[in-house]
Amino acid sequence: MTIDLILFLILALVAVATALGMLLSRNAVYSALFLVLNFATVAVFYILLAAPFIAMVQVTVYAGAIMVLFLFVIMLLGTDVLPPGKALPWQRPLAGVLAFILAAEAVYLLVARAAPAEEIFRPEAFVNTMESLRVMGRMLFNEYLLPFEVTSILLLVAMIGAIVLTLKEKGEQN
Amino acid sequence: MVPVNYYIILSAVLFTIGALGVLIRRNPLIIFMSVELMLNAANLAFVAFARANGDSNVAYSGQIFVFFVIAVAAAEVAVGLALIVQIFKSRHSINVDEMNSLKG
Amino acid sequence: MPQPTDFQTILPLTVLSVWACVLLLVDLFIPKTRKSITALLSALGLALTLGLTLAQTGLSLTGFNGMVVLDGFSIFINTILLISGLLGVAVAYGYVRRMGLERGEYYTLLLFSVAGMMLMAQAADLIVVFLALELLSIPLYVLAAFNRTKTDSEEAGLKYFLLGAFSAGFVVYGIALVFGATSTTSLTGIVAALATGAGAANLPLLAVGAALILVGFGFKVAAVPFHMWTPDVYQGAPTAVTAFMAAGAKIAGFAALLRVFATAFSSLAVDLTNVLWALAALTMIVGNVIAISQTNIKRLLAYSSIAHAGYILMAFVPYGNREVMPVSVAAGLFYLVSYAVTNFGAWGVVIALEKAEGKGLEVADYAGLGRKYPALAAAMTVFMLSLIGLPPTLGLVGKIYLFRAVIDGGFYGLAVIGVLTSLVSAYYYLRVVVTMYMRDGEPQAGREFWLDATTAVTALVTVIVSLVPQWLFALASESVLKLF
Amino acid sequence: METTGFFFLAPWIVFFPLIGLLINLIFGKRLPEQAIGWIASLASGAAFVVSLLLAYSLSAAHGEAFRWTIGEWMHIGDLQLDWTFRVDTLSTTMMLVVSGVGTLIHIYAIGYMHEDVRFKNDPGRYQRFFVFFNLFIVAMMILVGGDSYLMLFVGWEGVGLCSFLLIGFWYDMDTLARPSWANSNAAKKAFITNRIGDFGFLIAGFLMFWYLGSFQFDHVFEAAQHAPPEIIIAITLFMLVGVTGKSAQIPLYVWLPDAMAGPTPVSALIHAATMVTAGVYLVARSAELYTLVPAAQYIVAMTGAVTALFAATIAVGQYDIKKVLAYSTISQLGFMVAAVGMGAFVAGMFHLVTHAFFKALLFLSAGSVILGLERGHHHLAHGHHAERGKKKEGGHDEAHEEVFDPGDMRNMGGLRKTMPVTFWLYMIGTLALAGIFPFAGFWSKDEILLDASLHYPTVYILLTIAAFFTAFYMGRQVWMVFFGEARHEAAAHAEESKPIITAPLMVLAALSFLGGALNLPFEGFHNLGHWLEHTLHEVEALPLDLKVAGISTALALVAILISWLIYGRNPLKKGQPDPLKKPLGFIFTGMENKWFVDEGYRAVFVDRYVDISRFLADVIDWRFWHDWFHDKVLAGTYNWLSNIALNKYVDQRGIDAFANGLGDATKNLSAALRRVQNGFVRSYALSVLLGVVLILGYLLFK
Amino acid sequence: MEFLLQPLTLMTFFPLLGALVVLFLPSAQKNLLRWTALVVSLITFGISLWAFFFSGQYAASSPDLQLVARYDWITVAGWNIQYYLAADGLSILLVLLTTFLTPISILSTWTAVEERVKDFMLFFLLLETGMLGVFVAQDLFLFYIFWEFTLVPMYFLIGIWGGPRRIYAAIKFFLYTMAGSILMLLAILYVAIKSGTFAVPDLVNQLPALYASGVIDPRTQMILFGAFLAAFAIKVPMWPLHSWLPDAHVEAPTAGSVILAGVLLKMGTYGFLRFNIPMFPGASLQAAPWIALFATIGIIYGAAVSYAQADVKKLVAYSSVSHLGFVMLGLFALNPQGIQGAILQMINHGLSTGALFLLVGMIYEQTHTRELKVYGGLWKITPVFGSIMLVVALSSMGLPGLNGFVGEFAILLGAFGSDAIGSPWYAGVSAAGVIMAAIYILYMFQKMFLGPQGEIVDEVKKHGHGLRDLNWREIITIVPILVFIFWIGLYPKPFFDLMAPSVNNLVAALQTAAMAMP
Repeated sequence: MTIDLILFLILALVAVATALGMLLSRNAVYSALFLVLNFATVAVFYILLAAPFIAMVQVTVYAGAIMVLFLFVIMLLGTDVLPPGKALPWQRPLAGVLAFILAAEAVYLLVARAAPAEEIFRPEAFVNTMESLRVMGRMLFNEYLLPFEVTSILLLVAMIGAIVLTLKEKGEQN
Repeated sequence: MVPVNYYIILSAVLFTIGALGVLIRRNPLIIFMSVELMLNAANLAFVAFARANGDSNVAYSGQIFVFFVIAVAAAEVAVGLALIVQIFKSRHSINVDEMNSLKG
Repeated sequence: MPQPTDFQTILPLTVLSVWACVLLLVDLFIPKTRKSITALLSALGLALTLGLTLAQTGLSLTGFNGMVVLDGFSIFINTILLISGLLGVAVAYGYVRRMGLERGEYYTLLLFSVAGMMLMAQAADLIVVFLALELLSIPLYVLAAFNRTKTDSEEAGLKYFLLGAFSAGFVVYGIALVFGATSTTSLTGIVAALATGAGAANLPLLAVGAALILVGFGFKVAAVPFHMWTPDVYQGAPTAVTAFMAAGAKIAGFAALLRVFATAFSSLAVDLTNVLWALAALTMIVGNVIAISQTNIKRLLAYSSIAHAGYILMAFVPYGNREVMPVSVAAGLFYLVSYAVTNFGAWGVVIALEKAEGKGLEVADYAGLGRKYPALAAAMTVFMLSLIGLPPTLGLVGKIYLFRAVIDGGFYGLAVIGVLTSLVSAYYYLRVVVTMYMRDGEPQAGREFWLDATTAVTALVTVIVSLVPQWLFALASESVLKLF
Repeated sequence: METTGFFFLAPWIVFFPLIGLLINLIFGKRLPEQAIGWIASLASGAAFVVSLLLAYSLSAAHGEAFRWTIGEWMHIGDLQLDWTFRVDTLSTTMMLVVSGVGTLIHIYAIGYMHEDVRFKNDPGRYQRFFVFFNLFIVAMMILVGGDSYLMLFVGWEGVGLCSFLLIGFWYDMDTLARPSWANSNAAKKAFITNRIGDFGFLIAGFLMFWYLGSFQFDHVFEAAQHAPPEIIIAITLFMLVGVTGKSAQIPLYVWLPDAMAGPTPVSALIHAATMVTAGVYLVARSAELYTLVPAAQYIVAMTGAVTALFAATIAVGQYDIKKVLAYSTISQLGFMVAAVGMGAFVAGMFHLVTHAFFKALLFLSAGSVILGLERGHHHLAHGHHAERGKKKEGGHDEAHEEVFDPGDMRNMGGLRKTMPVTFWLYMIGTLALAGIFPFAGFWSKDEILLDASLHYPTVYILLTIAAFFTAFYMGRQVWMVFFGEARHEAAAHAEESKPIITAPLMVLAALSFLGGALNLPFEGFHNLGHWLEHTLHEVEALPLDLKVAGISTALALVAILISWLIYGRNPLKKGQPDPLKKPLGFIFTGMENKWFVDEGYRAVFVDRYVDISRFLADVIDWRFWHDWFHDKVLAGTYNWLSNIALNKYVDQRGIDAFANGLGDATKNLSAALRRVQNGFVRSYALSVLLGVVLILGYLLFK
Repeated sequence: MEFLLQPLTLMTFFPLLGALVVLFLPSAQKNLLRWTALVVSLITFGISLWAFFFSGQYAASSPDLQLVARYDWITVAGWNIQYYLAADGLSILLVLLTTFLTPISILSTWTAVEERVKDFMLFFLLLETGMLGVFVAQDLFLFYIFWEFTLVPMYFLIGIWGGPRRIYAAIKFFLYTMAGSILMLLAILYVAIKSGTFAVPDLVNQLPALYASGVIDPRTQMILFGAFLAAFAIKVPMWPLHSWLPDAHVEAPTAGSVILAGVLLKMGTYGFLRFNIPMFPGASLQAAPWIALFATIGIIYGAAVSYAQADVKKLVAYSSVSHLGFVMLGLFALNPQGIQGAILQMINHGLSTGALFLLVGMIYEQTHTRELKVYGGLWKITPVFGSIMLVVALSSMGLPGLNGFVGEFAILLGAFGSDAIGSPWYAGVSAAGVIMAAIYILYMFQKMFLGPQGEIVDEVKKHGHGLRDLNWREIITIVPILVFIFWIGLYPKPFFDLMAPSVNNLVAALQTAAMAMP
């Protein structure tokens, strides 16, 4: 029972708890906030896993930009709480069962069937140094140039889409 | 030294919760958040796997993948939220259970 | 640094994307009443790209550190995709105006979507596959919801979007597992890893990852049980979009499925074959069976497209078997083409009969078509026959190729399911014909040149190529052989 | 073979009538009645001439059988069938009888039909009658002239067809000219009953081909010599089935009495003189087969004998003048069959010939009687008018007058005075039939009895009793018809027939009187015997046996005496029941009602067949197989996969069939299946997840 | 060009050409359309006669496939599909029957079909091409295409011009036939894969080797046989798969019924003759008793059921079940008498039943009812009609001297002594079917033409002038059939000569197969 392990367990606990909170809280705003917390915890994991850059992106883009956007929309639409619906009574239990089975399968897979390298040894080389950022930057524009460009197009398309969907045209009322 | 498996299992659990959220919530925003949670879980798994492997290139490629996933997520969010807003504008409700005029 | 060959690999793709971006800007200066210019320009772009693609015939390159490849297969697929794109523009041309959706972005998004599909066909790395998947999906989400005045359209958009994102989640997780098992995401890398046995310990991981990726593709090609979005989206989306979606998304999905599984996961065949078997069987059965009860032509065609996904899946079932594989996949591609052509034709007729207020979409509205618009009815009959798989149509040839492949692979049970379900399918396709010829009614068809042209051309192709199918099959099989 | 003689004419026995038939068929509409009749008669007469020439050339060739092929028929593998005519003593005998008697009856019919069509008020059918009549001659000639069993079968069925057509000649009425299905039913009955016989014939043919390797007579007989006897027995017995059908033997005789629905010439030619004797001819023709298997012979003989007696008893109880003759015919055919069964082929053929003479005579005279009454009735009708109009409706108007049956002996009486010629002719026929010395019937019947007495005592006894009955019912008939006084005005006003009708009768009468000369039982007088010997070998020519002859003659006389005591001494009064009714009681009722055999058959076979086919058609094929299984189960399955809306694409009746197919359970299933696609995005996601879980489950725990 | 001039190609596709012409004629010009169709079909008939008798390219004495038109069609990835037309003794008569009946049927529609004449003629000519293709195609793939192709026009003929329940009948006809043929497709593919060719003659030569070498074990052979059987048995239709027949026949327009009974059903029996028996001799020999059993049941059952029908067309339809039972019995007697009889009986049934449907249609045109009970006594009013009907009816009940007898006799004779069937009982029982045939045929004839005048006569009188006898067009339509009825009945030699060589070949092959069997 090492420090890391304890730390991991605590964080894991927090992550799961926040996730569940997101899942269960009736109010959308709370859900969003729980999710922010969850992302934050995950960011910590990234750091533990020696991925500072990702952790940073996680916090800024995810927890920051995206979730804020969510909150905006929630507030804007004022749909934080939906009236209780009675449709699909069997949906919840069924979903629960399926989810449980899925989790069980995953655990079984990972524990019993396929065990990746046991320990994470500690490579001194690139722990949270600027080096790693530089390397990744270089990689992004060499090996991963194409995906990068594609992503840019993707974002462009998304943007167009958003505009197309929301922009009110002249003479169009709804 | 925390075994990678733990991370993967955690991610699996998070993933499942996300999936569950998609299944049981009626608010498209929350459903959407759950999807984000799923992606997030996937990312965690990625980084963990990347870390598990000594080769730094591999490690980096994993992380870069995560980077792309986040970008894509952002793109999806843009479209998704626009869609939801638009729908709210036209029918003043976003309850997905009320969107079943197409069926059968 | 990237080499010129890298760009040569994705030349058509690049051109198309760039063209799309430029078109986006140009469109701003085209007056609202003259959007047909945008349509023509986009068609021009597609045509140009098509030209480039054909010009690449025979090339075999990889670019961007093996992220993308250019080979016979991708060229074959891209050609179909581009043609579908062109047809998509053609059927939309008059439709969007009639429905009052005429906006430049429509075509731009369509171009981007095509670009995504082409990328999917060329992708040689799971990252690219994933990005391509999104690139082709996001425009489709938007297009599905393009008719903002209609709540159905929005509903379709949202459903498509939510479920798409949901399935994308599985894909990503699947990729993650694959990465975990083999420490790489490039298809060749995976093969290598398996060969060296480095990741051999994690075959289960790999299998599960592959399965999750399969889910993603299954969703795109509308395979049971990942199909349920299809009818709703097809019905709700603007018909022109549906027509394009039904063909393009399927082609791209199958292309990726084929490339990924045939190259990277062929060693998993023992496990996945059965999964595919079950998927194919389920898809054929469910699709055809539920289709019987449909009275709305769009839903009917939606289920029929599900069913046909099942037939095409049959061709992939023996993908592990190196002897049968080339032929069977070639059969699959052939069927894909025949389906795409027929599909466009059928949707073309549907578009012709659809009226602004969404009327004319019930099968019953087709009564009397045989008398009033003999040509249109004849065309529709041809398409229905082709979908059933009767002479003299592509559908028959395609089915025969398929069943032969399946029998060749020794999957007699599947073959029997296939023939029986296509017997079931005859029932609901015939109902359309019955209504057209044997019931009296006063249908109203909107006629515009490009639409009629599409219908006519597809009908002719359906019949004529069925008489001389050899060259097409030859192309398909060559393109497949290039894969290995 | 040497082509001297007229053998090359053989096919013309068929072609001449055929030509006549074609002429009448094509130009009949434009020809006058007389012409039609005479063309037909000439055609048949020409056939008779040819037969004579053939017989002549045959005797010149010392009875050497001659075969003349005119064309190939069926050549498949070992099956080699040709259209070949066979001219031998047996066949020529038949040809002569057929064409000879046939021609006479043709001539008779010229007059008879002329009146008949007018009484039935449809002159248009005159032509049709002679077309059919010629057609019959054609078929009959093929039957007797064929060189193989199969060609014989062609004629065999052909005559069956003609009998169908001619029995149903007045297809739209019954014997009393009232609109009804009766006649056509009778025709149908005849054809179908015959077909049952033909079925036996066919089976016999199959056996013959596969075990004796051919249908050609000589080959068959040759092969039969060294074939397993049980096969021969089977063949001969199946043939017997055919015989019972065609020659009206038990159990298939029932059609013949009904056949009297046809015009009298038809009854005379087809149902007395020629067609019904085809069975006898068949057995005689197959002599070489039968002689191989005594067991079969015995069965044949018994069949004939029993039939002879049985039919005779029925004849006693009949009132219709033609019905009596019909049963007498059956009885006489029984004699012949018994004869050929016993192997007394000559006797059989001999009786066949004489019977042809006197039975034709009797029928035709009966016809003349009937016409006489019709004429009488006709006169009355002019007395009280509107008769024509009634006839237009087919003489059907009880309100005006009870329907008059010109064939009912109870309406007759005293015709001796009004129709003298007919009376005398009838007497000759009667005596011949009763077997009174020296009429033809005496000799032929006597020869049969003689053979029977020597070989088959049972048969002998049966036949003798039958002979007794024969004399009795003929006596009864004569007394009832010609003696006493008229029991109906029509009889009182009856008129004698014209010469065209009576002339042929006289010829027949002469033949009936002298016919015996053909084969007298004295040394050197067995002409027919020697003639036939060329074809049917080992013929035993028996001398006259006074004991047998005496007994039979005595019995006949006694019978006639009894009949006089009952019917002659104090004739029947109008409306008085038959005097035998009281003393015999239920027995006579049985005789009257043909021992209820028809009713029995109807109850046991006919109705059952109808029921079965109805059941198969309605219940099994339609309700169960078509409606239930196909429409409900198969189509219904489609439906629980789909929903009711679908049915508007299936026509109305389809809807019912389909909708009924949906039981509640299936309805629920359908509903459930539709509920899956419920439009809720969350449940769609659920199905996706379900798929994932299942696939993973398979991959992990397979 | 030379490709198009081959006799069979020309014959098969000439109607298609005609269809194209019809397509571009104005639909208002009804008579023009009728004449065009008639002339086209007559020319097709002419071509077929020329091809077989006057072109000098067809030697009836040879058992081989002749008039061969053979080109590679689809040869890729181990496929070897050919455009392969040819004819031999097994098919020539059926081809001629088709080309012979088509003009007659078209002639029969002259006044019967008044609406959408254009479509009608179009479909009819297409149908002819399909049927001819089925009979001359020697490549399984090509055959299958023609086979399925015939479905479509017939489906329209029933569905558009049929009776009140036409759509139901059309769909039923379509689905049932397709259900069978689709299984056959699998078998075709299997066989083609195992032997690498689709060409029937090659298959017939190669398959025995495969059987011998065990590549295809007896069980598989039986399954393949069964798959083909499924397709053909439904088409024939063999009892108990006949349920679609009464519906199709009753609802179809006259011309449709004629072609359906005359030709389409023969496609099934021909299939047995051309594919099942030569390709799977072992299985055929094994299955013979069973098929004989079902054929016998069909004969008796069909005869019994048709006797209980109140609807003339239905009666005739069920009689087809009985007649085709005879054909099946003959085919699987697997000896010369049986098979030749069966082939001839196919023709006979085509002529007799075709004629029956024609005649029923002619009277239906006037009375608009098929209920037997309203008829009666018609012979008096329509003598010519009655007499012709009589002849046809007699030929259909197998009266010696008419065509029906020759076929049925040969069949029964063959079946009686067939080693393959192995028992005379089947033939014996079937012979009883001859009696039952007499029963229902005479019943029909009596109810329509004999007996007192039926109410329909006055019924017709009420609306305009009463019943008329056949007019010249109708007589011309029917007389050619009568000619053949007598010809075949009295002098069938020419017909037997046409088929004999090929049949003997087939039988010889079967004997060798029988030797090979354990």
